[in-house]
Amino acid sequence: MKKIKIFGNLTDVFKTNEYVFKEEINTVSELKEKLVIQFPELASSKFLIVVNNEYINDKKIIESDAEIALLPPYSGG
Amino acid sequence: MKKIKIFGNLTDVFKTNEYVFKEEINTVSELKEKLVIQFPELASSKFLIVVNNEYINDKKIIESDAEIALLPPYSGG
Amino acid sequence: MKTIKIKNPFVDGPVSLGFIAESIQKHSSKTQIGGHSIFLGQVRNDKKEGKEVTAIEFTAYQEMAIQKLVQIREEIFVKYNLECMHVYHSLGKIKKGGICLFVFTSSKHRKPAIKACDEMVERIKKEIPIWGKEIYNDDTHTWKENIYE
Amino acid sequence: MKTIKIKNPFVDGPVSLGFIAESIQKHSSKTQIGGHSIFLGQVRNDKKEGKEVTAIEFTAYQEMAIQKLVQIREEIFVKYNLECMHVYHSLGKIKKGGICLFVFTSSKHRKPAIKACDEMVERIKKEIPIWGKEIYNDDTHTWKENIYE
Repeated sequence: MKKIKIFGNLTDVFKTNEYVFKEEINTVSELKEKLVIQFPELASSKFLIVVNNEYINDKKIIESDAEIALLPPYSGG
Repeated sequence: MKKIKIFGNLTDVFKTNEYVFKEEINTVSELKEKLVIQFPELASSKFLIVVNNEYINDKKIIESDAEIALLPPYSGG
Repeated sequence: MKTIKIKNPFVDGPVSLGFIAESIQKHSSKTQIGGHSIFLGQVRNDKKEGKEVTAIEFTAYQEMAIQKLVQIREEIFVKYNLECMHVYHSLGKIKKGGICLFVFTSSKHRKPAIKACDEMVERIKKEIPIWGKEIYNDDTHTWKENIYE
Repeated sequence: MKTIKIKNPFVDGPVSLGFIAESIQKHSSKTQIGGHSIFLGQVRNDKKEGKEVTAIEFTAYQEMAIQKLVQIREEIFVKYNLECMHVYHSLGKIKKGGICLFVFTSSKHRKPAIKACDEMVERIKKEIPIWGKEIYNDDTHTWKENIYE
């Protein structure tokens, strides 16, 4: 089980700003695949997945206690 | 007789900010020549002569009621 | 090397005028400064399809945002040899006309302060995880998109 | 075309903080504005040969200065399609740490405000007949020279 922080327009898709993801995943690319199955709208959404505040390689293993966040394009200022 | 407005570092040369010029002159170039005779330091000073707030041609006649000013490089701000 | 204060750059609600005035005031004793550059972002009542923006609600991925802001601020501080730099961004709902971003740079001469302020504003918009939800007068919303020329 | 107010840009003594704050305040009702850019020139205590600047005394060829300022302001206002633009410059003796120049530009989007403010400051320094007399702590003086990079 992983908690994923959701921001910006993606909160309209997930209807929450912290989504609990129950499936087993190891990498960012696996996470992406499974999220798109649950939320088909994500296929056409622009966003980055960051792990512990960093952009990481799609193939890198996500540690079990890592903080995951989905970040659509920024619009501060 | 003409009153000439003096600004910036030239006020240290003329010791005034309004210099009364008594000689007869017709053009800016004549004015320059005669001022340099009275104040030799002007030969090495950078300044513009403006007439009625405008830079005018050295050869143009200065009207009798015109406002004349000597402007060294600006240093506002 | 100058010390760079790590303060919380987030402000709940609009950046107040009193706060801006106080920030300027504090610099009058720093007599090595010759120029200050300030940018203020103000919530604009954009009009779209017959409705208009009445407020923007800002959220941030705060931990990441602060980490990035500190890093960018250090880069710009050193690049332009600044004397001072302050950055504040609003969170929560800011009504139209409210100030949501305050960037304040100071240096010996004018040019570094002006360039640093401009660059900081650009980098905040591009690199800091903050999002603006534009709320319309009919209670619908769209998500703000930043434009880069 | 927007009207350009022809106000006296000269202020006796330093530009006060209250005045700056009030100027910003007045713009919160102009909700078509998205960005403000402000430049503040501050009297710096330059050090030369063991003495230091304690004040700058500004004089201007006022009639010509106002005429030029109005003309430059109009050019920049139109060039950047500004919403607002205010310019104030001090006359008389301004002590170190005092604000002697206040340029304030506002536009729908950030970039025009920032560019217009920068350009106005440059043009004021280059094209407006104002002179600064730097007064030292030993009562001697030199005449300020503007530097352009």
